[in-house]
Amino acid sequence: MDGGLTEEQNLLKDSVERFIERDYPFDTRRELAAGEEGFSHAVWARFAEFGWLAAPLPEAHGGLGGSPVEVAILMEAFGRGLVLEPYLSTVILGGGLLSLAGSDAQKAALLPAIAEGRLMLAFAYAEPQSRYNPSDVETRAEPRGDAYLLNGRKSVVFHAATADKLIVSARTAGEARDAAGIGLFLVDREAEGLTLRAYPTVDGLRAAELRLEDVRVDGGAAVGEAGGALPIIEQVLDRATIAVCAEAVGTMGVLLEATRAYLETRTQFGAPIGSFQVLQHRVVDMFMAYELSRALVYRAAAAAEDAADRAAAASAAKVQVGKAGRMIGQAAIQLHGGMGMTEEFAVGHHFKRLSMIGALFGDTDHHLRRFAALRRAS
Amino acid sequence: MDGGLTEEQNLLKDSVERFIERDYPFDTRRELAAGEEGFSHAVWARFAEFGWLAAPLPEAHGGLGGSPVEVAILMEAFGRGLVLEPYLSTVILGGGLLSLAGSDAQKAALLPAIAEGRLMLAFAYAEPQSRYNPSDVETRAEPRGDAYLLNGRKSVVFHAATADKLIVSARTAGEARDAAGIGLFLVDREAEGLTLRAYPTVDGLRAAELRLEDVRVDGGAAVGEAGGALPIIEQVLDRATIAVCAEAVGTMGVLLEATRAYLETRTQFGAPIGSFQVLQHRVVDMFMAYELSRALVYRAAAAAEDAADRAAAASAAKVQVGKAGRMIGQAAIQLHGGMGMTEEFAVGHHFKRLSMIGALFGDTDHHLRRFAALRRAS
Amino acid sequence: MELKLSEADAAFRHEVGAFVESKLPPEIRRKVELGLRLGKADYVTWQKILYEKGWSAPAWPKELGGTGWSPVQRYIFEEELALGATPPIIAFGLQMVGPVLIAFGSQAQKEHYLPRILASEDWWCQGYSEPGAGSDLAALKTRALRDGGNYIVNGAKTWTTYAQHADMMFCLVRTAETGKKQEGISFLLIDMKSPGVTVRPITTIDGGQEINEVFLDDVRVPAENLVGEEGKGWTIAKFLLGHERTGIAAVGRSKKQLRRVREIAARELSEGRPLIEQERFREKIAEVEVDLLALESVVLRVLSDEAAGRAPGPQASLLKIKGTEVQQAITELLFEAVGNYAHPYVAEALEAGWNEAPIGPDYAATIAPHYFNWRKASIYGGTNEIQKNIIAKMVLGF
Amino acid sequence: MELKLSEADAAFRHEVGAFVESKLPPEIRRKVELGLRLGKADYVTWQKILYEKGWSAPAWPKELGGTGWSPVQRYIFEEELALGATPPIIAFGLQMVGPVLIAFGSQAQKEHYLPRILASEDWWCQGYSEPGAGSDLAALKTRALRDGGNYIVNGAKTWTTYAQHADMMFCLVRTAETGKKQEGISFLLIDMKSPGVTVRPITTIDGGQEINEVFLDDVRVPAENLVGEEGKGWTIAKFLLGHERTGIAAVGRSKKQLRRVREIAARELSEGRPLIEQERFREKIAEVEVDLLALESVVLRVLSDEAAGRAPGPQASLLKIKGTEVQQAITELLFEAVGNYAHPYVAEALEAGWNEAPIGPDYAATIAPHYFNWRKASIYGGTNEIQKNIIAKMVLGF
Repeated sequence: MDGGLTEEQNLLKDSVERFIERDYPFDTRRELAAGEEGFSHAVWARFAEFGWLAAPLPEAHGGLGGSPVEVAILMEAFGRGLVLEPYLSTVILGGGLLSLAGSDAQKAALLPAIAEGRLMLAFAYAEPQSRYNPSDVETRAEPRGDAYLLNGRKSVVFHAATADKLIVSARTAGEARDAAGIGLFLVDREAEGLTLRAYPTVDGLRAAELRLEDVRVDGGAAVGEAGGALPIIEQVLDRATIAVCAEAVGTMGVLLEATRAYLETRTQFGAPIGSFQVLQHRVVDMFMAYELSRALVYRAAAAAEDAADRAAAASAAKVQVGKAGRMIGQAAIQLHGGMGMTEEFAVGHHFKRLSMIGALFGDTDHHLRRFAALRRAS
Repeated sequence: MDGGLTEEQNLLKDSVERFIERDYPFDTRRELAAGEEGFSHAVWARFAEFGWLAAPLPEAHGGLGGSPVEVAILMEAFGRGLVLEPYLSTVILGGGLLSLAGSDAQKAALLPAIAEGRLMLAFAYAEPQSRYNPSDVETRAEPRGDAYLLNGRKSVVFHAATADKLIVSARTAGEARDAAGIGLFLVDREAEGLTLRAYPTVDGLRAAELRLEDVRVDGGAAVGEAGGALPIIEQVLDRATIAVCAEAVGTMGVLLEATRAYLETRTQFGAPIGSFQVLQHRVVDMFMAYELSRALVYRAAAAAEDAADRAAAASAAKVQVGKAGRMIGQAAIQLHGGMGMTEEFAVGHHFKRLSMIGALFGDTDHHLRRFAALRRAS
Repeated sequence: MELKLSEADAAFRHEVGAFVESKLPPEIRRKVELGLRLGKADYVTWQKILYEKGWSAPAWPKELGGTGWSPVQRYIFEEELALGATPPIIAFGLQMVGPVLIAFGSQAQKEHYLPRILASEDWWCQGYSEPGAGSDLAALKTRALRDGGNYIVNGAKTWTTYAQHADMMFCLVRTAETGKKQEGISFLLIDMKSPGVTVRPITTIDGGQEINEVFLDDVRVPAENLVGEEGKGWTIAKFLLGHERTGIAAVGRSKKQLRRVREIAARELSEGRPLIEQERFREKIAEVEVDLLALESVVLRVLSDEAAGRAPGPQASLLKIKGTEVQQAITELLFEAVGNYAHPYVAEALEAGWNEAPIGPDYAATIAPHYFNWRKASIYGGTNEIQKNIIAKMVLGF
Repeated sequence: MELKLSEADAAFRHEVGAFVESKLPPEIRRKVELGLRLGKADYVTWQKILYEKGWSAPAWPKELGGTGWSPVQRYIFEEELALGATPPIIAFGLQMVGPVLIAFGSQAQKEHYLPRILASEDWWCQGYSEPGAGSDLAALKTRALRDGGNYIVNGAKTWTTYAQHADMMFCLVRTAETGKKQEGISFLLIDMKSPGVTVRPITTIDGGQEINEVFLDDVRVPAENLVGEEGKGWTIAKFLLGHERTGIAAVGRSKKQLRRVREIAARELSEGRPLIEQERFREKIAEVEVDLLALESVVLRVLSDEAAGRAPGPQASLLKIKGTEVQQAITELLFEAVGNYAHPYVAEALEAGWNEAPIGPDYAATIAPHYFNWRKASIYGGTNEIQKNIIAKMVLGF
């Protein structure tokens, strides 16, 4: 029931915050976002060096065995810096799936490579019709002897074009939205029959649409038991949800501080606009939403390893962050006046990232419905 | 498409507002509310004298043939005065049902009596399980030759104990929530087998629980075709909904003015509290909600005679007034500080009435659901 | 997301729960469950039961009658009391004047008052607000003039909760007219039986009489009833504002009330089915539950800081604002849940000992009055607007 | 709740609708339907089509090119244009500087500019805001010094919408440094081709370039370009603020956008069924529809007062605030409706003439940028906070 961090966690927090503060300035980030791949391999190498890529991976395979709280600490700082590198896709999603469901051979081969920064992954679970339901899978994996043939489409796969391998969810049995019958398959990005259409996202990241036409993978490419992957997918998406909530907390913190500072310096009608009570109270509302979000997200992270609590914790955090994020983002823009709307200031980019996190892994309504359903079942 | 009032309507508005202002002061109202019957027969006689009881009734039967706009004008003023007299029960509900569905004999016998102030009615449609669905009727009317035997319970029947006659909805066929099979029956308040348990309501009105045990009414007591009453009931409830929305507009207006005035006179921290920008903007929010509500309610009143628009108009008005009423009522109490919470000031009573109108004929969620369903069907 | 407790804390929770279960008189429990009005005896009975057990003032120093529990244990204790439908602890003695005397009182004051407070022998009330000075405390006008061994007190207090039950009042009075307004204020203990004290109950819009005006006309108060020095009243008041900051969020009470919403919504029908099965209503409950989880998370953070000896941040205002917002949102859910049966108002039905059958379901009678009454929560103890001013100034530096 | 129209008005609505249907170029319609970026030619083409019909400035006096329509007809006209997916009228010429010249211009100014405005021969922009003086117009610093037959103008304007397209700018400049700040302001017409005028487009977070900085360095402006007298700029600006107050609510455009929400929600799937069948989403649309109905009701009230010759109340600020709240709520609904396909951003896809297949459904590409971009609506033209200050002062007398 401890709401605070351990000493080690505080050290991690200090180091990642220092890195973001010193080595990940906004202008660099803008240049990276505009570049070919949309992020920096040099930065990625430093993440590996610091052990951040290893943080949540199992100790048996080159990881540090950190908990979701360590991940939250990293993601919060990444949110402050609007980090572009594919930590979520590679470490949290890809690494998470492999850690939970991978065979010993897969773990041994792939997890150390992730930890060392030699392997990037992307997770292709969404489809054009699926919205936020990971069981709404129409992509099919048909057994062909010892191998599988994959056919279907996958949507908005983050960091697919720079991934070495993709993990693709596909049905070995059943119909869309059946809980059973979903499998996970490792697919080489260069695999024959796989077409990527890559594009930037509105918040400066990269994603791609995938088309799979008779993509052949051998039996060793299946991650976990074919047909039984949904619980694994849900568990990893819940962790990822909490992780992006922590990222959102970081970006909310930046918006809160920037807005407070702007109100002190900007004058209008002969006074700093921070002297207007209405604007002060608006910042107070931002502050409260931020504090409540931060406390709940870290609590959710602490609960994320608990099977009984995980789903409700993730959905509660996402509801809170969804509402707080919208309010804080919109207020930050409003209180910055025109300045917040311009491309050259960081505030607008934080607003955009916060908005997109709102839609990621299910929006507020989706998670409110899910939370209510879980509470009803409990 | 005219948003304004006719000259005649303006005259009506002036006269009823003048009456409320001069002859219906808050202290008198408090005494009436605490008295035996909970309102004044003398005031009722004056309503008759002014023609207000005749206003919406058909000209063929002693009425003035006024539209829902005239009713809205009266109800808005009644809202300003927190009028206790049973205008809604007798004229809008009772008179409305008889005007729409009554036989010629019933109309000839009863409508002039309403207009002249000689007859009071109450409408018993809700039941313990029915919430806001008027087709959720379990009370049964069994034919016995030319007569009916009524059995069942009716809930929260406003002004039942002072009504001369009750109009009771009861099933001649079908099951609860079937649209068909509902009839309306005139029942004498003194009828054998009818038990009333009367009580005050939290906003100072009177209501009663009804128990009907083998209450015998003759065939002439049926209002309209037995079994086909639901459309009539819905039509009258929609009119009544718009009428109480107009009443709410009146009471919101009082709260807005009182709060504005209080902020000017009350000083704290050495200044009138109206000098604090946050409180000013709160009153601006009240003002906007009030203006939007008033415009929409009068528009809904103008649309209430149109079969295609009536239901959507009533539900839209109720949603708007439900939300605005809650906001304005709560803000008025908050901005009055402790003063608004005390029994001896009018503000708290307006707040209570506004709150109860929120629950009357269906709350905001109910009408939002209904409006959405109507929009979908259209 | 239940609280994760250590084994020892889980055992402690069980112990408190079992104690409440076995010792709380059923009639009092029923009143609390139904939201009926509690009489003075109901509060005092329960507080004396806690006193017998040694649990009446957990936060006091152990040597003065406290329990020596950790902050987390105190939190568990409060939650179990709330979930067990016990009457709320009347804060004025045990949680307000008690800690003030411990921090600022003379030896004689401590020896005389603290044991009586611990045992709930005196009922205390708080004389802060005045007509014309609600949240603006520094503007208070009640004067205390020194006259030999006494102060002669003249003025009026208002919004004084349960003054009609009170034996004693702790009071802010003006002892000097010069200098900064705040510096002329002193903290005085007044015996409510003193000649010149008149209590006039104020009826509120829910029909209840919890608050009062207290008139003070030439009331003679012995000078030894001054707490601390003359002019230190403001300091003491500020000390109290920062004290027991997590209790103000009332998380346990809100959890209990949310359970009540669920229970009522399971019994109320809508379209022939339990209201709780209606998607929108269920989601509205869920929204408040998420808010409450977030609020509790801040409370746990503060407790954790406290336990670790770290100075907690200035969170009291946040907890007050969000706590009352959650409480008020719950009163709205209850109001919506009962549908038409929000209307009836039988004054006697709100009092204990009324034996007639209820109008509608038994849980309905108190719902609308409670909604009305609880609007006070965002007004008293410094309005939520004032709390936002405090955050703007203290936290954000405006 | 459709508008109830007289037979004549219904026929008029039909006439306008048919005109739009037949005359609006399909390519422009498609761009508007999909929310793609419109080029200068798109706006001008459509405005010239209206000009040919004599409908380019309905609110102008008939003898100067207006239509003589009633306020209700003007409302119907605007609604039909919105529902027909026409490009918005660029207000700066036809609805802003035009009426200003009609009210305050010299005979020569009227004769020269009004026909050109009517025919959309010049594109106008508005030089009000400055770096450091956003909503606080009176603080503006751009100076115009009289030098013989010219003013020499120095300063900078910002947030200048479509300055990059503009032939002319109407501009508030400071002609005197003494006296009340407002009294030193004049209203000047500046040819954008004058030496010393530099336009720098500002890229906004949606990736668009609608707004600009305009630098004015020793720009020589003929003295006959002064509108009214020196020092009357503030009066003219206030005249404009109160002008055409109902258009600001943009009810027709919001109706059109709400239809779009419904269309998209009918095509998007959730759990295998159209999103529009999901109760909560349908109710959220309904909530905005009710808000829009209420807003429209206020607009109709104002129009009715205007038609009856009654002075309308000071409703412009209310219409601005509520109008933008509704517009922004719709951008949120659109954002939510497209789910995962809110993410992709292909800059070229927002421009007309992009021929590749869309990422996801064709309606999705512009949704998130539009949501971001439309946050401006509560900022420009006086922030919504400033509008509330105006209501507090003008209507409530604070």
